[in-house]
Amino acid sequence: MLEELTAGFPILSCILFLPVVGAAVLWVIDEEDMVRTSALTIALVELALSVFVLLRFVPESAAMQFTERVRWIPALGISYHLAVDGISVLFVGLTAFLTVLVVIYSWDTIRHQIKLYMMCLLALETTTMGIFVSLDLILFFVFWELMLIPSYFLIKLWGGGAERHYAALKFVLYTLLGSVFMLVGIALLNINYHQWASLHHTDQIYSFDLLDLLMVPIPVSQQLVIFWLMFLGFAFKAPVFPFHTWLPDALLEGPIGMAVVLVGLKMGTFGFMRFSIPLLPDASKSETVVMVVIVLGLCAILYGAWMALVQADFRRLLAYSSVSHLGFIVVGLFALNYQGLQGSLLTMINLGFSTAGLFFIAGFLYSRQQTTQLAAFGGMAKQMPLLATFFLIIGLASIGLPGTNGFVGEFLILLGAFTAKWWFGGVAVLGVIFGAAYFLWYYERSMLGPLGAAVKGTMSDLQPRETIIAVSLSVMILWIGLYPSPFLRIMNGSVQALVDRVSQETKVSLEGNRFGRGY
Amino acid sequence: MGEYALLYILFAPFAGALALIFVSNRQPLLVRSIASSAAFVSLLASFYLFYAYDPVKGGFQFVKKYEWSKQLGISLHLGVDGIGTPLVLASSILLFAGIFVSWHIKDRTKEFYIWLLILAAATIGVFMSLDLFFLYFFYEMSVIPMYLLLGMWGSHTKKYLEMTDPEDLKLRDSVGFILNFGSNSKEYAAMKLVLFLSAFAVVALMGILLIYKYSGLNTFDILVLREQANLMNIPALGTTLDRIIWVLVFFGFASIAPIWPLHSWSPVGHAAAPAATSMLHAGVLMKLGHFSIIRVAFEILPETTRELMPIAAVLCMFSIIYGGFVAFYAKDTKYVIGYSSSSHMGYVFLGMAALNYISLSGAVIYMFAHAMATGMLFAMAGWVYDQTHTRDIPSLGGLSNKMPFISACFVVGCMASIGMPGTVNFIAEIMIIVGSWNKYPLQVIVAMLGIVLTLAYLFKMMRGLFYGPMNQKYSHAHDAISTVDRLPLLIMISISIGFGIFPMHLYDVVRSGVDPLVARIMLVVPVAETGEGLGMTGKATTPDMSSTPVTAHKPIPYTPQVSREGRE
Amino acid sequence: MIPLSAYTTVSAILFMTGLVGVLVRRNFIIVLMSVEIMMNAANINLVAFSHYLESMAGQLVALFIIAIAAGEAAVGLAIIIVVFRSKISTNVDEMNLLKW
Amino acid sequence: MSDLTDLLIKLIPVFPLLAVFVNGLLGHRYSHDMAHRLAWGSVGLSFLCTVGVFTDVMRTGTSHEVIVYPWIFGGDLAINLAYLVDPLTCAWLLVVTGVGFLIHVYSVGYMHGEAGFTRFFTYMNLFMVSMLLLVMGNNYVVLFIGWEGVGLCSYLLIGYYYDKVSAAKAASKAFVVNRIGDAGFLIAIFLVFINFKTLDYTKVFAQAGQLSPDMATAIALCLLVGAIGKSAQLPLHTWLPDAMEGPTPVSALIHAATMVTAGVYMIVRNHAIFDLSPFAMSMVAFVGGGTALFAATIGLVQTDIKRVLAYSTVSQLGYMFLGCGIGAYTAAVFHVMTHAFFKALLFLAAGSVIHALSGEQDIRKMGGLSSRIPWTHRLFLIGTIAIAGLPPLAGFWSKDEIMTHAFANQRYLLYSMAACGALLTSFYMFRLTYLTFYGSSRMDPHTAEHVHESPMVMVSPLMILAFLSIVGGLILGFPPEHGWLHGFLGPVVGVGGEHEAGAGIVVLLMSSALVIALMGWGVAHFLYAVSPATAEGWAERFSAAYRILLNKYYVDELYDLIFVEPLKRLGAMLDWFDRAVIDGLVRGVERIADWGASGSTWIEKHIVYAGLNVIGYGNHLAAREGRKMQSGVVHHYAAIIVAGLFLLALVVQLFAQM
Amino acid sequence: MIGMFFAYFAVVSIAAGVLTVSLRHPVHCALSLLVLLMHVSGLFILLNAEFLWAVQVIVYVGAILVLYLFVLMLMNLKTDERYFHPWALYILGPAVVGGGYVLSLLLRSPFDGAKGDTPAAAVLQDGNTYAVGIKMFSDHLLQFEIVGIFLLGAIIGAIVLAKTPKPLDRERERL
Repeated sequence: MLEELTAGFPILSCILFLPVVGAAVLWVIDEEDMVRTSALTIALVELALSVFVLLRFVPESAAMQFTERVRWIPALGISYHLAVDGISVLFVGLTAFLTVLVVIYSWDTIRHQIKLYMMCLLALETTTMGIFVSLDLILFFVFWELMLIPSYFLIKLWGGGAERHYAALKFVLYTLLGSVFMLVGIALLNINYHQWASLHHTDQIYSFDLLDLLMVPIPVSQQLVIFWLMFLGFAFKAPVFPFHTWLPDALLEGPIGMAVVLVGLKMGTFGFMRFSIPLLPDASKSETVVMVVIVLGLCAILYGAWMALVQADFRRLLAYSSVSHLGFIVVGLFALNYQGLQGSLLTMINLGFSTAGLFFIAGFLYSRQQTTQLAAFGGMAKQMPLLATFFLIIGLASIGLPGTNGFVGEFLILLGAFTAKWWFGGVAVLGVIFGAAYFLWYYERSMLGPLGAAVKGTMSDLQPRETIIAVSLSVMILWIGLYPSPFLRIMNGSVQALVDRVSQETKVSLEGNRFGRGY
Repeated sequence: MGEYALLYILFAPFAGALALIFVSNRQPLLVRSIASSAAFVSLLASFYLFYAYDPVKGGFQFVKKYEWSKQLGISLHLGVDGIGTPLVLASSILLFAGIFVSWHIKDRTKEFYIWLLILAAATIGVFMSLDLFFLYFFYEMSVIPMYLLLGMWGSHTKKYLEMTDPEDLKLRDSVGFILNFGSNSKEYAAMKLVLFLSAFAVVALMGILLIYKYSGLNTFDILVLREQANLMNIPALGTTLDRIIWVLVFFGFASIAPIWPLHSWSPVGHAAAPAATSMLHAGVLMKLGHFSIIRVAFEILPETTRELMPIAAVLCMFSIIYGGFVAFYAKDTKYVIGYSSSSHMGYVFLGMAALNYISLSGAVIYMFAHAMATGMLFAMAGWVYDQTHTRDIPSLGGLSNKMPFISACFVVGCMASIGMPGTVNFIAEIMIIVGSWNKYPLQVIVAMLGIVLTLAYLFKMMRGLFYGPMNQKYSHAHDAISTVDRLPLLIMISISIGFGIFPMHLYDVVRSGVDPLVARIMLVVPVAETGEGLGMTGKATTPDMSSTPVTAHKPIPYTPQVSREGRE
Repeated sequence: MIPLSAYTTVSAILFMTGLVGVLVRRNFIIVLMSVEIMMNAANINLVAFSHYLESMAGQLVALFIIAIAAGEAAVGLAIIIVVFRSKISTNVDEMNLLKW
Repeated sequence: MSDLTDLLIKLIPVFPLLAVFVNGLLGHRYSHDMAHRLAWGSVGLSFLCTVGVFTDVMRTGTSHEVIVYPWIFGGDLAINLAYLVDPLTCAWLLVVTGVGFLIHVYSVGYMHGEAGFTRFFTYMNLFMVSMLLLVMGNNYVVLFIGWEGVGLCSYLLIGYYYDKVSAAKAASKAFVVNRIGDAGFLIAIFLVFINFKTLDYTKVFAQAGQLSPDMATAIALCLLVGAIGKSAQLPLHTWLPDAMEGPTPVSALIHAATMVTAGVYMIVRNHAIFDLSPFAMSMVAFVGGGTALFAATIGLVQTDIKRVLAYSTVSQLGYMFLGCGIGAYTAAVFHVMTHAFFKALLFLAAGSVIHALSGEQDIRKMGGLSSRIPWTHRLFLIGTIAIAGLPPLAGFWSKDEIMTHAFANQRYLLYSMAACGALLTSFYMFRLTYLTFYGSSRMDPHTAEHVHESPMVMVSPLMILAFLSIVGGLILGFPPEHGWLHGFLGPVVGVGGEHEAGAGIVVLLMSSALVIALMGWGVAHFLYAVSPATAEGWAERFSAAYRILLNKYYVDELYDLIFVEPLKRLGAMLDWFDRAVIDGLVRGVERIADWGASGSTWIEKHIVYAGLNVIGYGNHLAAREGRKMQSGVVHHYAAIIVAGLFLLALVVQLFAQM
Repeated sequence: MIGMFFAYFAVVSIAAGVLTVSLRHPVHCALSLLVLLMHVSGLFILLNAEFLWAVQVIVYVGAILVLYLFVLMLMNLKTDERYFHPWALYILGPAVVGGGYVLSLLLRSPFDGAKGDTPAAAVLQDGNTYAVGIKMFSDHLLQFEIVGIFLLGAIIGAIVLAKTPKPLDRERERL
């Protein structure tokens, strides 16, 4: 019954545009509480739609589902092509979920221009959703770039730090710098398609559509060029190791909500998985690429962890831990085997709960002491047992304790990396140790021990709204940790298709669409 | 109306100007309404033109020809193709917007509008002239009103590039004058602009006259010249005549584009001009250069164009980076926008230099797109200036509280200028990239960095104007509240975003103009001569990879119907 | 028969004299008189050519010149009077308002 | 019956898990009584289930494999949450649930009145769950869940008094050191997966024979690293003594009876792989022997009652490793079980002492307690005798069996290490007993007033444990090498590596062990009961050695110096690197852009503008000078006109001539 | 005979010209100009231009010169101390050289051209005045009219210029 009703219903478009339409509605609302309520309602409806998509999603299938395809700029082969598969569908849910939490979190932590804030947030949701559901590279790029605008304003206008202008600009410039290279890469893909198409006299001589591009063989040398161009785009956004310096700044200076989105939604690595690897399989598996990228990933793991060890500010620590985690993801991705890819994908989702969750924790701490500097804390567990508990749960998830979601992802990544080359895994494992070290070190010094000297007054434990956030995150963490089967089932088909794509020879892809249409 | 659309578009502003002569300045409302209705007629007709232009048929449409001088072979020959149409539309949009932007001008309102209308009408005239004489005629005609507009309604520019002592006129008599940006009075700007442009216009005129003379056809008609003129292989001055003509025409017109290093009139001119003039100036006047090069050099001298266009590809890099850098350093809002314009014109040159369907279409769309984007920015810079009477970025700040609407629009303007997806600029940008990569990868990379740079300085300016602490001196500043004030911005924004999301028709129109041109330019060449060794490094797998779309083996027949219906 | 060159010579000498007058005299009225001399020189020339070339045009032009000379004298003298009223002088050197 | 067994197996971890959730989420809503009843009740139920399973396994001798649900899967990887219950698991299950149950009961008394009572029991139950998963898992990953889970609980429970800095630090240290081992274990798992494409024990061990010796060594060594971390062997032993910051029941349960033996469990479980690599085996043996001796020496001089026990635990774990290393798996398991009894007994008794002394742990401030807390004294003494290895108590049999095997395998070096360790063990345990219970009282008067015997709820578990310590050895492992346990475990661990020693040798070795134990007792008696001054004299005479021992061979300091400090410094360096180099690069690019901008502006100003202005200025100059011709004097104009005319004429003429 | 007359008229007019330029007192100058004009008119006679002679005498001598004299008297000018321009000598030299040069040019030129349609005979037939009139009102009517308008303009201009300005308006002053 429901299926009949919803067949052909453009649900992805609804998901995509609901927030931005909602943002427009917010524009006319004046009363602040009303703004908050409306924003929350919109976010919840969005979440409901996303959950609906997740429920209706056929797992274990590599096919693109909920496809919507409208020709947009036919002459250039640009189309409005939305669809989700096992790789992207989880991000839809995650985005909606995190946005709900951010709205709840921002309920009274954002003290000025709440309306504008909510509008930016919802606009951000639309753009991030767009990144995840677009199958047309230009459409993807559109959202990829548009995402910068709300982000910029969120960091700039609601950031807490003194350097927030710099951080906002740095973030935007950095990302833009990468993405212009990516744009060139996209253009090259299109040119390649065009050449192929004009030789084969297809009716569509230009295309930016992922599925179209997948059918077209690309010479390996060309693939390498495109790969590095796109790599820059994704690596800057991710951020992969040497390109990470915007991250601590943006996270430290920006508002918590923005930080949650930035670290929670791994758009850069998603880009690798969605576009780079399937489109450029030969480049992706070439020796140099794998070595360079994985070594960067390994550097990121150790470097991020070491950096996190010495940070006195929790948000900086999280930023570097995020770098470290991204290292894991990258290593997993370019291990290019089933476990690696699946683990990376799962880890991307996981970080949406764990690292983002830790940012919420940081936010809770921040709203109590107006800082996340270690010096301002100590022995908090006594005053805030609830917060300390959730801190621990989420933190342990972030360091990959078995039973939490972090473990499943990390385990798969390490397994994949180890399978690819033993020392990939061997080095990456060290990150596990350091992960525990920096997290516990910070936890020990902020939460445990006697009450810190600089702690001002008595701090209240978690408020109801905060508890909702913490509990929902913890539930997700434990769910994925203990029973990840639904999630893995969703991924399996697509990951398998991706692995096939990467492992097959170029010749096979010439014949067309094993990956493409059946996808 | 139909076939006379061009005449309506062209002469409505002239008629408005004429009517204004008979109106007293004591009735400003009447003045404004006459001006705006004239512009409105033009705007409506332009929209009609734009949508009535049949891209399938292509070629020059709405052609009207009136004999002017039989002996000299001059006729008022009007007509638009796919390249002129969008530019005509852009001009009339900017004119219409500009009239509302300058709604609050109190000083000699009538005269202002007269000149503004003439300026715009002359610009439009260039876009629709099919006769070299009238092309040049309108070209000059569009330059001259700038002098008055700048000299009378302009504003002195201060604090540009750490300039010193603007009031000390004694400097004018000393050598210090050379390095003195204190000579940044509006008169200086006006004089510089007009002299510079006129001087280079004369250069172009020389080219035009050489064409006229050596074609031996006793006609200025472009359509005739492009079919029959044979200017190749006439030796002159140690080279061939066609090259000389091409260089004269190119640099003569490129000065208004402005190509580096012939740009120095432009920022200072933008800065001194009143907002509406800056809009028209940067929005469409600069495109006269590209347009005229396309019309004259591309149409009449295709082979030479193919041979010499790399010059533009080299210079455009400098334009992009250099303009961007200077914009980054400038402290005056209009200088920033002005330099950004001259930087962005480099993209158009890049698109033109690559000489293929996509990139040239991209260049034309970029002209249209840039008109909207920069028009918005200048309009808003003008608004800020009107409110605060300064354009010095360091002394401004925090205005977003006072003018939320303007600051919001400013964001859109910046985004459009950067080529943020969703605006028509993006479409143009990607087309230029796609088109130019094979031929000029380095330039494309530079252009991409230029985008980053653009974002940097525009955001810097945005921050300087609208965020941060506010100077209490400007607490009286207010937002654009009335419809009249908001209308122009909304028009430009909606056009920019509207075409950004639905660029199909624009694209079709432009393609229909570009395709025959590129075919003309490129098809005369044996395939081996171009593109070889550039771009792809493809190996044995697919040998045909080595050829680029630029050197397509056969012209790809342009059939918009096919792409419109598409597959599925 | 007096050759044409005789008339032209006379005319030239007169013209030069008038020219020198214009250039060297400081009194505006005398400058104007010198102009008259130059005009007469021209007239001689015209009439002489008219005679020798058997064309009436020369005489006609001479006639017009006389008319114009009348006008010139009238306006010139009027100007002198105006200037004299304000400057109490007819010295040309002092009338340099147009300087630079 | 089998179905019922499967159900019981599934239920074993469920009860504590339920208790965790109920206590964890709702614990603050009801009374402590309710909470502890839930806690020990659930463990009790688990124990009952275990007994049920055990009887079935014992009866049929089969192993059960129960899949609960698929956990991690995809591609060629399929990991189920599944249990494998075979005799080995049963043995451990009995110890874990049995001893765990007793300790839970004991804790009710011990923890009475503590803040966070509910939390304590939640953690304890969580520990039970993890430990059960650890021993029941049918594959490496489930083992790993439990492995890390017990680590987590250990962390939580060590840090139970989290407002104590030392506790918090000890907790973190325990976790991090464990993680180092875990990393090794993870690598081992990966290696197993790469080689067998599966992680299920049964499948892995079935194919183990195909493994190349090198790979087997690699896997075994990695596993050993994991085991070393968890079982606090050299060189990762440092966390265990520090772990004594936790409440005493925790020390008893986790850091003596169960968790720390997980390493042994893992090695025994993977004996199929270890057996393939003699090198790894001897590594295990030497690590064990070394640790046994090493920890024992440290135990000689420690003054904290729990620390002595902790080092003794480390030392005893060394015996177990030694047993494993020489292939005496059954003996190792045997020792694990007996050790669980007597060490739990000792810890709990020590806890009782501490309880009686209101938290005093320093044995130098005890003495003469035998009369004040007689039950505790008796029970502690039983434990001491058991560990010291006096027959017929449990410790004797198991330890002797290991030593016998070492001897029988001609591993005399190992044997002598074990023997020395045994001597030392006997000595320091009796030393502890003497210092605590005999002699004159050295207590604070204030403390002394409050000394009291513990309540029944604490003492009764002790009694059960004491009973087990006395008879456990006889029940399980008598006669040596042919006891019930050997028969029970035989199918699992096989008999590989066990050498039949001649009866005579066995008797000889037994008597020598007895002699060693008695020697230790004798020396302790001499030093602490007969002539206490001698002990102090020796301490002074060998002050350097004494100090080294007291400071645990400075291992912690060494690690600080070698690892922690450089790591911190490296972190600081990297932080500098990040700020100066990487961010510096970014800023450098900004700087370059800035230079570019100012440079371009300079060019704009000085070349482009100025160039144009030069033209303008030239014009200006020409005009400025040229205007002087405009003197306003008519004459001048006239003269110029004339001159011009002449020139014109000249030009015309010249042209005419040409 | 005619040569004599020519010589007389030529020499006297040149002499009168020189005097006009060089005499100190303006009235004297005017008088010598009178002489000059009279003798130039004599030259016209020699050239068969009677009408022009009459016009010269009537208009020039009778009207223009009198106008000069009126003005001179109106101003009551005194003789200037330095009536020559300070650059006089610098100008004279080149003027003499230039004049000589022009003369040499004139003397070397043949001055021959197409003959017009009014030979002396035709003129003498109906008289010079008739010939002038016919010519003026047929072929050169437009020029004639232009000159007429020009004269009118000159007269109006002269009147406007020479008009005594009104004293400043009091009302405007008060403002």
